Amino acid sequence: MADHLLQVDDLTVKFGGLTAVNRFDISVQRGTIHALIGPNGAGKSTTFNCISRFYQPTTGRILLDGADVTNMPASTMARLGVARTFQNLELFGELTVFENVMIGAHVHAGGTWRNALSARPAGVVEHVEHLLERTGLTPYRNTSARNLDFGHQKLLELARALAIRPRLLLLDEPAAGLRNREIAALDALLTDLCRREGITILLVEHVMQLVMAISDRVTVLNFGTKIAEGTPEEVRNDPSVIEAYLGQEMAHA
Amino acid sequence: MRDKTAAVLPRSEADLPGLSARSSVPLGRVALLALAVATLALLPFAVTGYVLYIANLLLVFVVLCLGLHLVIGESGQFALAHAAFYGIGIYTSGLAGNAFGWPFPLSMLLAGLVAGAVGVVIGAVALRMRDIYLALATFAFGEAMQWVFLNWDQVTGGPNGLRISPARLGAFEILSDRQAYPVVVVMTVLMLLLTILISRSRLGRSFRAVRESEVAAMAMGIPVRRAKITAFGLSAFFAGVAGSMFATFSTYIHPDSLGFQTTILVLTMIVVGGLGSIAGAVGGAIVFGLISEFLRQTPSYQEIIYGLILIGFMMYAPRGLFAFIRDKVGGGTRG
Amino acid sequence: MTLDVAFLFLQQGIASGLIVGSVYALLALAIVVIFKTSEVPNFSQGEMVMAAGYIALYLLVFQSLPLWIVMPATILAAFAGAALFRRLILNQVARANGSPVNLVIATLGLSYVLRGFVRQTGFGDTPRSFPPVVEPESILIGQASVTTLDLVILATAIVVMAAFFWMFKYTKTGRAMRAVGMNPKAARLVGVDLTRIHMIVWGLSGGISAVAALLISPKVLMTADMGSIVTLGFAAAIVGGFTSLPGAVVGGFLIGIIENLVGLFITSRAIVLAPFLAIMLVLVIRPQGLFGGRVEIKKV
Amino acid sequence: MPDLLELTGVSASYGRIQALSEVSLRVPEGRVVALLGSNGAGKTTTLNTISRLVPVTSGSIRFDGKPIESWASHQVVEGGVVQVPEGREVFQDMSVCENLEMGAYRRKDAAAIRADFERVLNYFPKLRERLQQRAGTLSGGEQQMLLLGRALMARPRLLLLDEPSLGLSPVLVQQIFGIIDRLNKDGLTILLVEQNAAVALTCSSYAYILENGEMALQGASDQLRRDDSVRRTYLGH
Amino acid sequence: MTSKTTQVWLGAAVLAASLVHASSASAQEPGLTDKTIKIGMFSPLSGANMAYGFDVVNAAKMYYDKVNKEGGVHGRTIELVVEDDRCNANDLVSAVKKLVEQDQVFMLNGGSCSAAAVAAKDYVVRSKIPWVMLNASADGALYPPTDYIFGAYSISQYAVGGSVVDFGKQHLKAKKIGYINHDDAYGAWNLEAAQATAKELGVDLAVESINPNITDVTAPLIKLRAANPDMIAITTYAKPAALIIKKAHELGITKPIVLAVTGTANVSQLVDNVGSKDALKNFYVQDVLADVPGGSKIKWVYDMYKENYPDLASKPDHPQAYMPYGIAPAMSVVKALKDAGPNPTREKVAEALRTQKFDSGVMAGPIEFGPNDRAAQESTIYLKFDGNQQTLVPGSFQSRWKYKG
Repeated sequence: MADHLLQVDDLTVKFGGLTAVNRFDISVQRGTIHALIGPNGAGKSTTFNCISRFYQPTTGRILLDGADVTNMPASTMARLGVARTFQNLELFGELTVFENVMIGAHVHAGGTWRNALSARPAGVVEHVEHLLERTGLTPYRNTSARNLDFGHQKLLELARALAIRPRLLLLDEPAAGLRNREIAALDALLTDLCRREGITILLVEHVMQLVMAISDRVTVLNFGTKIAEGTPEEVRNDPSVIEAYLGQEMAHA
Repeated sequence: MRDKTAAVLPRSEADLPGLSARSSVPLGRVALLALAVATLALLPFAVTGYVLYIANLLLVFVVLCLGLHLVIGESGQFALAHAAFYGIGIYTSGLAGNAFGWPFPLSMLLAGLVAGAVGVVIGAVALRMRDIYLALATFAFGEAMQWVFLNWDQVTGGPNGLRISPARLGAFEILSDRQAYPVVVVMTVLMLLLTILISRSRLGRSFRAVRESEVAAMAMGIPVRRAKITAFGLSAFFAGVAGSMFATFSTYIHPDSLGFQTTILVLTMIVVGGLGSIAGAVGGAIVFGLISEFLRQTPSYQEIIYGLILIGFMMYAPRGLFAFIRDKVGGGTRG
Repeated sequence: MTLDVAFLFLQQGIASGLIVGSVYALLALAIVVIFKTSEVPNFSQGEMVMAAGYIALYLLVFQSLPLWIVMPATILAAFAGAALFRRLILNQVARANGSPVNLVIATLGLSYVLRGFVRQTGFGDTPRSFPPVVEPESILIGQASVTTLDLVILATAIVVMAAFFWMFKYTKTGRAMRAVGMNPKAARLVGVDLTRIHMIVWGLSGGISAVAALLISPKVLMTADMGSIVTLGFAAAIVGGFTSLPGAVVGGFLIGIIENLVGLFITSRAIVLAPFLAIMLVLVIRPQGLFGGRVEIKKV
Repeated sequence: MPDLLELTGVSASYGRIQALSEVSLRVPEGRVVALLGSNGAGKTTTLNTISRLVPVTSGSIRFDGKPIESWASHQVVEGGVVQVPEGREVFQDMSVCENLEMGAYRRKDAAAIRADFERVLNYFPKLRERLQQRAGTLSGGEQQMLLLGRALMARPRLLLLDEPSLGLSPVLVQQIFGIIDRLNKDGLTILLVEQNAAVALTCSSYAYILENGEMALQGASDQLRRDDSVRRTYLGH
Repeated sequence: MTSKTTQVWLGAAVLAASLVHASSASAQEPGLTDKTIKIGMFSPLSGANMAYGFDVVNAAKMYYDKVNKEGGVHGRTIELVVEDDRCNANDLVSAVKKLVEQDQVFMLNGGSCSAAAVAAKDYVVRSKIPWVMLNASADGALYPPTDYIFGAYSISQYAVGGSVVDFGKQHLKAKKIGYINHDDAYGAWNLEAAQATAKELGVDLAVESINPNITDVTAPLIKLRAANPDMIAITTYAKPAALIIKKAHELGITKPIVLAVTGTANVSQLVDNVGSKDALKNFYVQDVLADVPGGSKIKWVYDMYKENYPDLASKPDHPQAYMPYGIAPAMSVVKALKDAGPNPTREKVAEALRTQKFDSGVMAGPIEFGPNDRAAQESTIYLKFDGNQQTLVPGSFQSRWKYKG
């Protein structure tokens, strides 16, 4: 139990009459990279948004390190060490790259007025600079986020999430729209974050090249239901998975 | 509103004079700042009390604009009750002086705090709404407050207006615009510094984060609702202080000048100056205030000219005066 | 207050409220139709009413044209003026920077220009009115006293609203307007010319403003500042939900009745306050207004 | 066979972000051409440049030999290029019937419209049952059918289909693609954007694969179906 | 860097300028030369309230012109500096300050908006500048009396409200009066006097206060009808007044209606706006001019206007209704300057004003100030008006309100 940083029990989400997620379970082990995959519209993002507390599940329970967070407001999750990125990029567009990451570091500036009013709280700036360095964004430090190219915007979201110093990093399609070269870099970065810094990562992803390369464990959703779970190798060869992705015909090609 | 206001806002930090994160501060900017300081310092020696009255009024509007900038420019909340908080500030400090003979620094603080407190309460209710509904709710509150000013005779003097006794500090009494000017300037500079401080701080960043993307702000651990209410309250605090500044050199207040027109005037100033930048708020107040005063000399056409200026700005300089000048003069040197 | 008096007040309040309310409803309709299709609260709506009123006054009183020419001419002029403003001015503003606040300030600019212009003509000082369509004769409905003119106003407003709803529901252009309001992208994909629709919407809003002007000027008298009456239209629109056309109509009648009841049962001083209290109350209790649409969850 | 649609070196951008660079593709008359790629690759943007919702920064778009890159969106529809957008872009608060009528917005031939109305209802009998229902209350599959029907009401020569299988169950996907097949057989040219590679490659004759706004791969569909790189794109093999 | 030298240069210039400035100011009375005397005027010349001031200023101007043509005052021609005060407190104060400090006028003759004019009170008193108002009643600036501020040349609002009640009691024998006023400063002042007068005369008042922008007057009138008064007094502006008279007729109220001077701006337009002469069967208007507008006693004013402003006179609505009100204040200024002698000072002029008394021939009563009284004109006359004819009601009627300082 204790080695599961995140545990989701019996999660069901209904929008109106539509059941987007149906009695879904997942356990994410501490210090691993866990991927949640599935075809478009399978309910991955809905699940993801429940875990990051942006949607309220209809029923079910979400445990973080054993503590029930099912009813926590989304803004508290950051303080509990849960960081997330967004599928369709939610950057602070008009703000500079530096400011974007600084906002990520907010939870660490403490709650005092002095800290609130201080432009450069001690220690935080160094950490931010470090993250910029690490994601290769230092040259764009003073550029507005919306003026970055897509790949850099993705990296910026990641850097911003890392500024929270998360225990659990929730990534919503981090590789979508990236070039191969960029995906390789992301691969290295995520592996490094998990293996060297022990950050647990749960990612929703379509780019299988990345999923298969870095995940310790993969859970497959289709039509709101879990259809498979296992190592990348197991999942890749699971007929129901192949069918879900390529369709019946190609599965047998 | 489908188009987010955010999309019109210029880069904020780099726009503050002298605040650019780059180490080399442009010389032109230093010169401009020096010129501004020199003008403010030397003005009383050069001009008549009339000009100082205008200067005082403009500076009050600068502080009003800074306040509205905090809530609209920084945190992207369309609040339209600024005149009401301004009025609360004027009446509070006026009454503190009239009835209790408080020294003016104290009544200024009180004015800001009372306005800020009302702002927090109203904000807590109004900020459940967004966009047009927030704008309309605050508009309605502003109108209701003007009615209160007009009908709460015992406190505000109602339609007779309120005579404000001279601001005092010990034996010293402010009896002219010349005497009030240093106080007004110091307060303006203080409020400007406070704005810059807020804007550069964690607090300001959280405002802008909320403005740019509420969901991302939430994901970053920013309590969005509290941030909005704080911005709203601060904005009201600024308006209250602006009101108390007005009370140092003005001897009279009437509810007529505390209506929606005033709110719209302040909004126009920050939009014309350039929404989202402190320089825009300050510049908009001064430029637009001066335009308004100059227009007084051309009575018959002034409404038409005023309207045409607004339309012209929105058609050809939509990002405000400063962005316009920068584009025309700078020739797109920014990357 | 005795029960008799209270009952009389109630009847009169509702009767008078329905009559002025019908005009507020028209104004609210003019505001909402623009807001629905372009999300701009038109701050020059009041001045559009005012300008239309003065066009009618000029034609009727100073050019001595007959009413049957003046009415369509006024409505047409208002239609054309509003449509042109949208096409020539707002299009450029939207192109330069489509932010709503910029559009709003441009409409504010128009309101100053129109007011200044009317004052410039010299007509704007004395409150004026032009001859009413029918001689006002008093009639009692129950114990409530109304006039024939009141009934004509109410009837005309209802007919105009019905025509408007019919157009919105059953004509091709009306349907295109609704489509633009619901989903501008989908509307473009089926071939709706947004520029043209926006022009027509503004034109219609101008036309309704003209009708409102023709109806109310015998009742509230014209000055260059009569545009402030549109505040009540705004209040009606907000109470109704700001994006709902039926809401605007119901809101208009409600505001009219509330105004009168507050005046009768509380104090005349609070008449002007009543609409704002109604706005605040509605927004606090039901932020999207009585008929406003669902608040959508932002997709992340 | 002549090309009904031809894109040559089309680039487009959102603000400063380049969304498409130098995209070229051809859709021969009477064929179904598929445009594939992962999320964010620029497929929808490509359709939107053709529908003139997104401005083209360089390159040319020719429809039936005529350059259309400077047309307005309503002119493109009138010209016969109609897009079926991704997602649920129906007119939510209109009835199904009104939605269909909106499809014929640019047409004036009342009799032909009525005939097409019948034709569409024959394609989608489900819609006939729900003619007076509010479109927003339809299920996902029904909305997708409504979108198709609405587009058909414009009497298109070229249909731009954006992810018609999105979020639909396999049965529904099959149904939709069955209809697409029928439409094509009835002579309609289709440019199909899909993530579901298998179905897309089954029903198309030729396919393009976009990656990061650039054309990465193209070829006859049955060839691509056997291509390992396609498999890799979708399964990471 | 050049900006530094620029600053030094600027600083020096500024200092020099201020010195020159200071020396010229202390030489003699400001605004006064051997040949000229400078007077500052201000009034709303634009915007919503220009009807209250634009032509009033023009009237005063033409009177000053006439004086100048006749040789001026003690050989000095009167020079005018005119500012727009937009009828708004902040702008009015900035106009006054500009006139006094920038233009260095000798004295002030301005103000058409009462609430706004009060804003300049303290400044004028502190600066010890004689200020003769135009048509502002501005009782808030007149009470408590000061040494420098003189106003209510058309009439004091206190007199307006009080005299209406007096008229109701004396002439119409009313025991209960329905009284409609505004919820603004005007309304507050006239109501105070009306209540004082009613109390003294033993009359009941049923009061309805309305906003000047009211669009539907049904509610207040229904309430008044329910109170069953013997007459209705209206002290509102022209627009609400017309609405009320019309609505009263529609509601079948046949009791006498008395309209105070605030609403009588344009009686022929009033008839148009009310729409039916039947509504005016039992209708009286209060007036403060010596004659009906355009009547023989004040015809010269209208003739003079046509002669001086032919372009304006050809526009609709001109001269504006309040135009003649500009004459009496100008007369008062000229008379005070004459009385102050060939070497006038501000103090001497203020002195002269404090005891001034003359008959303008334009206003209903004499212009008269006293030891505790800075309101020039307190007389009203009443005319019965049937829509065509105005018939003078004999006698004059007074407010019983007295300032208790």
